[in-house]
Amino acid sequence: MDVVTLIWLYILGLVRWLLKEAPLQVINFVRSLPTLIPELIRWLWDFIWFNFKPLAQIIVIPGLAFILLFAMIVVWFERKFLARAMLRIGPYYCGKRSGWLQVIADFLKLFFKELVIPDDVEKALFLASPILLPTIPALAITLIPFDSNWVLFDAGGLSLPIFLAIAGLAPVVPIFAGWAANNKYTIIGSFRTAYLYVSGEIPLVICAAATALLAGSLDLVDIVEAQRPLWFAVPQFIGFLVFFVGLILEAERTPFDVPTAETELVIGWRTEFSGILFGFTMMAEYVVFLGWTLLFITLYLGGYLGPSLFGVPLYDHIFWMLLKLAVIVVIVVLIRTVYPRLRLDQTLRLGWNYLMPLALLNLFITIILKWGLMI
Amino acid sequence: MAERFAAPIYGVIDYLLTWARKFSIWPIHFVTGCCSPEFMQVSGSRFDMERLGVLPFASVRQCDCLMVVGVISRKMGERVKYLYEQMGEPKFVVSVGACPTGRGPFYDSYATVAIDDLVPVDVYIPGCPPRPEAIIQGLMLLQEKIRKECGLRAGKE
Amino acid sequence: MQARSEEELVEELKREHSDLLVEAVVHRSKRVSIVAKREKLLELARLLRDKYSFTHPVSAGAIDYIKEGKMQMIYYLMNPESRFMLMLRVDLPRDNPKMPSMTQIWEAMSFHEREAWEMFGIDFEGHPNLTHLLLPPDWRGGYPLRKDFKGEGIAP
Amino acid sequence: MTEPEIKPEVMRISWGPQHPMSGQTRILIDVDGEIVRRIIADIGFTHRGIEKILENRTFIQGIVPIERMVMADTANIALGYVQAVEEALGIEVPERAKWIRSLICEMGRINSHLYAFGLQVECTGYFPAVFLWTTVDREVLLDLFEKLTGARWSYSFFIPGGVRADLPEGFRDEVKRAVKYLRRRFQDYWDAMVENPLFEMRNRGVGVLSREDAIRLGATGPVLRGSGVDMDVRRDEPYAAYGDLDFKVITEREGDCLARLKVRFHEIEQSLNIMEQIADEIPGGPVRTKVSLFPRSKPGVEALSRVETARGELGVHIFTDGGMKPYRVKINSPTLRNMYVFERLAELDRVLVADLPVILYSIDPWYLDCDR
Repeated sequence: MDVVTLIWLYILGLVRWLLKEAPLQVINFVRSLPTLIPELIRWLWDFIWFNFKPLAQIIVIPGLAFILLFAMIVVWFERKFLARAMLRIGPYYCGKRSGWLQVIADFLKLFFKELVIPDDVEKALFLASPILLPTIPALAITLIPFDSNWVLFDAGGLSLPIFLAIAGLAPVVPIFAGWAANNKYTIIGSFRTAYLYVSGEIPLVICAAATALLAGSLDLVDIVEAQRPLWFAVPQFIGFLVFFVGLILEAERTPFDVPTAETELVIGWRTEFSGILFGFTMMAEYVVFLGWTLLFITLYLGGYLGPSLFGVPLYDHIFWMLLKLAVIVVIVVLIRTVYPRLRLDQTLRLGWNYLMPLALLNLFITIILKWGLMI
Repeated sequence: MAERFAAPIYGVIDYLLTWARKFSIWPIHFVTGCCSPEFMQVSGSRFDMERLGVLPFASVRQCDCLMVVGVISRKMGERVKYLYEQMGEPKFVVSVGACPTGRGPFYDSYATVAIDDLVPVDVYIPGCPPRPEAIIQGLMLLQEKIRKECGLRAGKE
Repeated sequence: MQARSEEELVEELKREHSDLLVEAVVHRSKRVSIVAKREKLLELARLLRDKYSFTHPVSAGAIDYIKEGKMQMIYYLMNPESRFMLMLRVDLPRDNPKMPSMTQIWEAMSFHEREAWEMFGIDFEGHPNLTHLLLPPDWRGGYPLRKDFKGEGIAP
Repeated sequence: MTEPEIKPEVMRISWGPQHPMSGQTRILIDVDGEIVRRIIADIGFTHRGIEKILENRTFIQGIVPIERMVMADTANIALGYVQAVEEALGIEVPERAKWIRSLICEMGRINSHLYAFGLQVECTGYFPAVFLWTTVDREVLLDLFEKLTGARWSYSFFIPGGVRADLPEGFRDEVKRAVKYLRRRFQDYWDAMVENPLFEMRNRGVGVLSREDAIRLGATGPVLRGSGVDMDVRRDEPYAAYGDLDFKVITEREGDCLARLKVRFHEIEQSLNIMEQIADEIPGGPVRTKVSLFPRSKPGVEALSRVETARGELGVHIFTDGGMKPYRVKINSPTLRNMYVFERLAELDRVLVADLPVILYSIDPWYLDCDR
């Protein structure tokens, strides 16, 4: 057969299908539409939600946007607040007479500034450590429950120890950074960081263990849920105080900002970083602070739980978490205006002589309390 | 052709860049001479240079403004030069007071140098010591200079 | 012990230690000036510190008398009880100014002697660390406070 | 200065001249861990050769360069020079001028002490509040200076033969108002500093200088009085109007940084009292005697004037040769003496790296005064 005949046959078959089969198909499709559309919408919604929720968690909360915004707002607030304590105005002309764009201006300027990399530095470490610095505490923040089903990283019921493990890794980076910069001030600063973390972190871990013991779980969501009748700040008051001091110590905030003491060690292990690398180290300070504060809220102040009135809980929401965060930030900044910096030996003495025994005492009290509850 | 399309983009970047640099001048904690108390008054309450985003900073690496406050002796002159070389671009120099500008009351001393022999200067502030208003004015002149001259395309037109 | 007054000190020094001094006068109240013999300087200084308890060193400086061809090193000393200023002076030849360092007696004269060394070229024997104090370490311009200093610093 | 050799077990750190807390000097410290084994002060970064410059100025021109020695305390420094010139040239000063001199000197002392403890507080990292409060309160004094003399800091107000101008209308009331305001503020400072437990922890028992060492090492001013030595030129050898004024010499026995701070605090109280007394009791009369603009000296005269500045005893020793210019001016600067004490402190007491700025600013160094 030649090609023309074949084409004709094909066209004839098509016409016959169109006349006999197609109407039926169309009618069937139209008949099934009312059931199909909701199905489709639901499927689309599931698709979006399934992908969107982690995406939102990564980007919005507790992700990048949250951390950056937190650092920005805290820096701005701190500068304004300190200026008020000094009877000054603080940043003013940058951004409509309030200075709220000041941090952005600083960041942009640092971003476009020349990166001075001295000759004697260990280049790879020198460049890597400022980037690692905010990353590690940011990883730890992913474990914090912002709502009962708003946890970015589900650690399978072990989120507290994993948080402590990741956050405990953070101090290693300043040590490397200080060593890599090959400067006497940075090396003293990084050694001070090491001392400080060791003396501060152990009481923190013991306090955290006590709360886990009280809640009967190592999962942060369970710990929060266990606080539904009463925030752990009340039964573990000693632990609450110890953790608060330790939190300031870990975040290197003012009474304990020994490693970056400006009047002694230029700015400690940050001395040699220039341009955006310095911007990262500056951000890291606030990320560490954010991480420990969030853990503090989760462990002692009921996390995302609203205050419950006579056993009737108010609406649980991320909002409560942010509110508690704001209160603690204000308190910590206030402490900065009121107290001078302690010396290294005094800080270590505080860590080992006071925080450590108090944390242990707290643990024993918790054990007794738990034992009493079980009986 | 490419120039025509690129021009607005450059304009935006230029604007952002100069704006950021203008409002974020970080001078070093470095005093060479005796105008330092007046400089301290400027950072104090009545004059408050932080309003302009001027934040004295500790280490050379992060700073972008060398405020030469007061007389420069020969021994200090080397340090001024050294510090200027350590700073990252863009960097500015402000000469505060009569002494760095023209050796001031110590014009015939064997031990002083003028700043022009050491580093390029952006703004000179005269006075012995300059009044705080003068220092603020000098900083504002520096901002103006940054706005005009420190963009991406500065010097290319 | 009642601290000696200015006149008592001068009288006593003249009476008992006249071999150590060239001259001892009271300029006005609270100002006593002693010119010591150069070779007996250490002995006199030790005496002043131990016996007359001039334990509080104040300062030291030199002066260049170019016409007389001499230099004078002046040590300003004080007694914490009597509280008048004692100026212990030594005349030095201008072409070879050399004298024992007083840091053996008053440790705190170290800075002042270093200053005199770099400003006048006076050589202090026995000074532990005779290096530049105020001038840059690579200073080659001569001795600035000598009267024949011909660098900058001479009014036009 | 050439650097002395380093022992193998220590690390040598160079502080300054670019360092947030070093000021205009360089300090080499040998640290063993956190412990400072040795301090070497490398001063001279602000050396301007004032002594040489003064030889090339007439007696009255010399006021300008010498005032630049201590900017915060120009009155006392200028007074030292002017008194020496007066003694050398035999110029009498009217009584009222002396009282005005004392008034301005006391105001300068408060100004300078404010500076001193502002910095000492900043060293402890207590930057925010107190350090910038001092700038606020200094403005009160600066306004008074400006009203009286026309300049905020370096006012060249004292001239041989008196002062340049009489007190303006209503100045005495303003002084009293300022005294009242400052009294109230100093109570705040006391609460914020000495009563603050953390601040006390940083300062008590730090940089202890015993009485014997203070005398032996030639300390002066609040450092000496902080160690319990009762020496003050204002009382021992009254100049200006101090003979007629009623004030106490403050001493503390401890000899640590807190004691020096307390000495400054109480001295400010005394200064405020003196200011009040002067505002109440100042006698009338002329404020200057007529002195030629280019006074000529007698040959071979020497005059040593001693003045208690905020940092300690300043001596200006003028030698004349009969010309219109001094033959030689020897300045015994207080900070140079205290810097030597600072250098030795690492051997006398255990000093940690963190204590170093506190100790340095507790002796209240003014390097321009030290280097001249």
